[in-house]
Amino acid sequence: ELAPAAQKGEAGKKAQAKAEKGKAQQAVNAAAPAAAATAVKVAALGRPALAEEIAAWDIDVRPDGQGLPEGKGSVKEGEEVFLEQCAACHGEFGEGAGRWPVLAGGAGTLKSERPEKTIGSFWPDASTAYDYIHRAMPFGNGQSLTADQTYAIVAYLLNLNDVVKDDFVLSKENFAKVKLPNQPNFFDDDRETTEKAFWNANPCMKNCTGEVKVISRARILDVTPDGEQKGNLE
Amino acid sequence: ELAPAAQKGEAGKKAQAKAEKGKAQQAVNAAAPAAAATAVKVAALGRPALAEEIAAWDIDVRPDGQGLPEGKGSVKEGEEVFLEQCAACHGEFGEGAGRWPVLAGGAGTLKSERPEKTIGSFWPDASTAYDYIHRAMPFGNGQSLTADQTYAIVAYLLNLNDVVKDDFVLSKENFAKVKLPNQPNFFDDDRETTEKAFWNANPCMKNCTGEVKVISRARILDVTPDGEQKGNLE
Amino acid sequence: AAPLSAVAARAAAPDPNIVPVPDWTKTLGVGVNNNPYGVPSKFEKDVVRREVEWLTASRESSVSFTPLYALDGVITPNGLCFVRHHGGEAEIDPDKYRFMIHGLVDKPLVFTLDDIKRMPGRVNRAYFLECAANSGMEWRGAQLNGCQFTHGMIHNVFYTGVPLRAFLDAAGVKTSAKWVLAEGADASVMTRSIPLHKALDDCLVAFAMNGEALRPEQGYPVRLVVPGWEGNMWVKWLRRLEVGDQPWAQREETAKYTDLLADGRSRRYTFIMDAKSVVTSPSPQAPLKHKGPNVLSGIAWSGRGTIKRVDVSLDGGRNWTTARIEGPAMPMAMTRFYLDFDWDGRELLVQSRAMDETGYVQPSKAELRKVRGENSIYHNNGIQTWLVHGNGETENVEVG
Amino acid sequence: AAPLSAVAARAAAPDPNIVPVPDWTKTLGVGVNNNPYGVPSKFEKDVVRREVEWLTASRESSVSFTPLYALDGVITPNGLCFVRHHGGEAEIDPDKYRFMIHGLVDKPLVFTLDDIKRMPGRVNRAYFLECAANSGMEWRGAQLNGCQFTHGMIHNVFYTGVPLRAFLDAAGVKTSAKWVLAEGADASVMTRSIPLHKALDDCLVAFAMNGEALRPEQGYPVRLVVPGWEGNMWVKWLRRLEVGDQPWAQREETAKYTDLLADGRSRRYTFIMDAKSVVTSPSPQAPLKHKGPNVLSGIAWSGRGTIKRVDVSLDGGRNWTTARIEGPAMPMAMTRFYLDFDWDGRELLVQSRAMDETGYVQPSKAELRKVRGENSIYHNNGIQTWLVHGNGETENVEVG
Ligand code: HEC
Ligand code: HEC
Ligand SMILES: [Ca+2]
Ligand SMILES: [Ca+2]
Ligand SMILES: [Ca+2]
Ligand SMILES: [Ca+2]
Ligand SMILES: [Ca+2]
Ligand SMILES: [Ca+2]
Ligand SMILES: [Co+2]
Ligand SMILES: [Co+2]
Repeated sequence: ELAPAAQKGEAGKKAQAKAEKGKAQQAVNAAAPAAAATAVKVAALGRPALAEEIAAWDIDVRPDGQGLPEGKGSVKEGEEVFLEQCAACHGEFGEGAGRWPVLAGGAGTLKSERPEKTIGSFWPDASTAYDYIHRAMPFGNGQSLTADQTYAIVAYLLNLNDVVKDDFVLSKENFAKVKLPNQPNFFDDDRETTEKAFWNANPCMKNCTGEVKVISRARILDVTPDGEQKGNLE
Repeated sequence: ELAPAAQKGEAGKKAQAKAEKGKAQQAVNAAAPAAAATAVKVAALGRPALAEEIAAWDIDVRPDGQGLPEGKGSVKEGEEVFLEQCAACHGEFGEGAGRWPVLAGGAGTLKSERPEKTIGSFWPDASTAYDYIHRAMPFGNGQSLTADQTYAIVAYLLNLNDVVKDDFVLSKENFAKVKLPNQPNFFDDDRETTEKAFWNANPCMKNCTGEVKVISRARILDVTPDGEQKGNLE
Repeated sequence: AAPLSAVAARAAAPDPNIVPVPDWTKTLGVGVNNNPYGVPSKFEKDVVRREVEWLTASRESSVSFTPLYALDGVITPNGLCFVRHHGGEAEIDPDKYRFMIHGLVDKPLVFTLDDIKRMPGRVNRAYFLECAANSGMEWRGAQLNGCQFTHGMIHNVFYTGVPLRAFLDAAGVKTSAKWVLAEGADASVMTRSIPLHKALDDCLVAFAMNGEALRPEQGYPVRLVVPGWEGNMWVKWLRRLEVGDQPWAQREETAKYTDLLADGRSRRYTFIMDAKSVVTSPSPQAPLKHKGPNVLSGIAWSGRGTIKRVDVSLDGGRNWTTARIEGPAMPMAMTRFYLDFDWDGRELLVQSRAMDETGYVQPSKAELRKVRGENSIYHNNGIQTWLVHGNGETENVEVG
Repeated sequence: AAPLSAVAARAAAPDPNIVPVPDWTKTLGVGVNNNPYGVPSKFEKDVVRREVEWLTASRESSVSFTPLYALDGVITPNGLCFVRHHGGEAEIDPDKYRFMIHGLVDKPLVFTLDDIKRMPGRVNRAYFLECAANSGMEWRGAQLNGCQFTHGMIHNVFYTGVPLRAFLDAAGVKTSAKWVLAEGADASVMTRSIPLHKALDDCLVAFAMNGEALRPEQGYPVRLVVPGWEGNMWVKWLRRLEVGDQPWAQREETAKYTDLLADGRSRRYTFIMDAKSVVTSPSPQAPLKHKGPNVLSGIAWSGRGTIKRVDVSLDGGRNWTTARIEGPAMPMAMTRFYLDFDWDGRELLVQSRAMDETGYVQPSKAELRKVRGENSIYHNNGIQTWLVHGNGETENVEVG
């Protein structure tokens, strides 16, 4: 039974009897009228961000070059850093080791059955490589590369992808001139137009198809973890 | 990147190519038409309960005696079992040990500041004692008492509560004659009538009370586990 | 003491939590399946159910309370739903689970768990479950310093289950039937009598909560859901339903869960949980930490239907402001309300007052005592008061 | 083999699970606070998130999938919400957490977690979060034998948070602004560009899920909620919001999360998740176990609003029956549907087809391939087929 705390009740009663009336009184008189209490000034929350604070976190680089730091790096320098810090996962030539991502090659594969999407074959903007490599690579040690190292690695990857020559030096100044080949092949979401047929107030309910055949079976492919649970008809 | 299982894809493709077309065909032809598939017969679920099964679980005892088994037991016999199996928690005379429940006494306390609600002072029906003791006592070993033992313990508890004499023998036959004193003081929920005032379309919003005083403080009673967390104004 | 201005101060030097970049941004965290069944952040380790040890003699017949002060929104996470047992937590093998229905029926039946899951008409509904003894320790005055203890015998969960009516229909209820007895398979073999009309109306035989299987302490694999009615009736580990023509006067509906009034008489069959509310923040375990803008957060519920309005007072009930109900307000479900307010450091006497769709208004404790006295134990839905001190500390008090 | 009759057989002898009374009814179970933070029954130990190890090279940049086949109702329990990280799970001290907003604003600002919790206008909303790569492995045909793997990159949660708009208003957005960049504090420093109109519309800065603090793997202490849009945009461990006048062309919106079509061109900024559904039971991990009555259960959702209708076919899309939507159907939230059906043991080809309030109808896989080819990876919302064999075993197949 969940009864009041009888064993402590006596002490409590006494204590309550001498409850500080003065304090309670004050509490009531001082209570903010409800109207005033609900007038909230939104501007009151948050504090101004300092320039150094913004600088510490504002690491993004845009296609128009906004965010690029001062610095430069050559294909050659890039190759060095890449072999040291990246090749273990991505291969000496960006070809990828094991299941780690491939960074170079794949040109002309986008319409094929197995497209290989790399910086050279797929990415629209070189700025993305700068941004991402400095942000998140080497995997587990992001933001450790200097600006010069990052320019150099990007130059090396551009070279591996046949976008720049072997003697190229990438810098803040010439970055805007680098164009990636697949850039023109991106277009904005147009599903509401191109897939208009998927809007349909009265989808078919009866005899909608002819003969239905199983054309593909996951079980035969057999790549599911743990295999599968069997039926257990009683 | 979450791409299709390329490394397994080749095997899969081959396997799919030879997908058993006959079987797929069958699956389609045999598929139940949607209409038939939705005609559910509710009666189909569950199976008839056997009499022995019902008997094993149907242990409840009602005020009208429904559910009482054959058997009987005296106050004297009850005292013996009670001292052996119950008194450690409930006290030799049902007075309760420590915080374990009190089973006897409390007559005349229901209007007092600290009501003592026992079988004698509060419970409306003796059948409840039979039902509950057999169902759940001794605590942690419910349904272990025989019918005779249970009759005897109930007789003993009724005696401790001055409802029956020392030589009383309780049985299925005379159970209906036992009346508990507080029975007439129970009435059915009438809140919608007696507390009608709590329905109020326009509760007061402004200047609803006079001076407001703190009349009771949990902190002074100080029975809260872990104490309390302190304010931390910045 | 902090300045009264609500405007945050300009930082003089870069925040060490921004410059340099924190470690968690510089090193990989654990992998995606570190916990196949996830757990809360280690920084939330205090957000747990708690017992009040002096309440009962045994931990198997006791209660551990929902930490309402740390929760928000409308759903109670399964791991934090309060627990009340009378014989400990039954650990049931779902393959061995059976549910029997018999008594005044044409065909007594036994169902397996699979049978229940195959019944047509499965539904999903959110309902609050409040123990009738919630706030029961507060009848005689402010006792426990935290809404976890004063109001923590409530949770709000989305149930998946089958209307109880479907089972009664399957068995065929005889015309003489008026009540049913629901019985649990735990060591207390918990029982409650329920009027047949309620059983046929909206009760559920539930096997899932908040999307997954029922938790063991909530009746795994099957519990009864009795929307809007006192929690003790929501029999866990449901094993049996007997149909009869009168109530059974079981211990939990006679010795317990009856409401002793001041005149010595006792009200029984008080099944419906009246409209009630409580401010969960600020509250003693969630003191105010800042002057300026603050969000007052609370919950309201009613066994009679949907919460229509919640008013909040900051001056002990003298003046009231209608709070903002936020998120779904579903019938017989916990409803969240907020009041955005600006605090200048003055002492506050915080209260909330719920109104439901029937027009019932949550009473003050004084109003409640006037009609019931102080000995009811159950059904204490009086308005709660928190005293917020100038330093933000908050106490459970009563005003008069 | 079982008899075709759907009527259960009369038991010949008393069920040993009824006579004698089971042990759990005869001995006390554990006490009420055995687990201050509760966990599922030991009999549910297989209901966990699972990885597909061959998918990625590292477990810190991988995914573990929601066990949809074992769940029901509308809410995903926090411990089972799928997890996708790119740099592991950041473990953030909430006291050290900071959120910065800057760029094309009048006043760049820094907020603490307490600041966020003190913002006026806090709301509670349920939304599905689906990874755009959900079902991505299935473009070229049936691959993974279980809806946990084919569709398990979705969860549905009640969020508590503050509209992102409130922060933008506080900072004062300049008239030239058109996009925002959201950034995480994890080791991948995850970034996504979001159109300003969406940021001002219904995005939330959320700090609680299903009633309690965000889970670490879901971005504790703060994540972005981008209703109806692809999950990758819902940046976890949110540290920064920059306001700008053009998108940032980040890796996750160029190299990834762009949709390569058959003609070699790529569609970008495909933010909205189209209407989709899947039958969760029966499914390969939840085979049919009985003839006679059965409940088909599934989920449907749409990034364009509320699910209005779900049709189910048992014959591979030839004939359809409208299913029963059960429980709340909220905009951009997962919606549960059921079809009660009687199974005589014939093979079934089970499908479901969702329709949303805009009239969008979930396409077949063939229809989808026709307009997109097989190389999109993302946004595969084609109709799923399960083949149920005569013995109840169920396989992921495709029909044509
Ligand atoms: C320990 C292994 C490892 C090392 C070392 C490593 N990477 Fe990576 N790299 C990865 C992983 C894993 C990903 C994919 C991460 C993801 O998808 O979340 C990745 C992704 C990339 C990508 C994006 C690929 C794409 O198609 O989106 C680039 C570019 C990249 N790395 C460059 C580098 C460079 C440059 C270095 C060295 C400075 C480097 N990586 C070092 C593991 C590594
Ligand atoms: C180990 C301690 C223990 C023993 C031994 C024990 N009981 Fe109990 N008894 C309890 C507890 C604990 C409760 C309250 C259970 C609850 O509320 O869920 C209780 C409750 C009761 C009640 C109901 C009291 C009320 O006011 O509702 C009765 C009657 C009772 N016991 C009788 C007996 C009898 C008769 C025996 C011996 C056959 C017995 N008990 C042995 C612990 C014990
Ligand atoms: Ca920037
Ligand atoms: Ca080259
Ligand atoms: Ca296999
Ligand atoms: Ca009976
Ligand atoms: Ca006597
Ligand atoms: Ca104290
Ligand atoms: Co009651
Ligand atoms: Co997309």
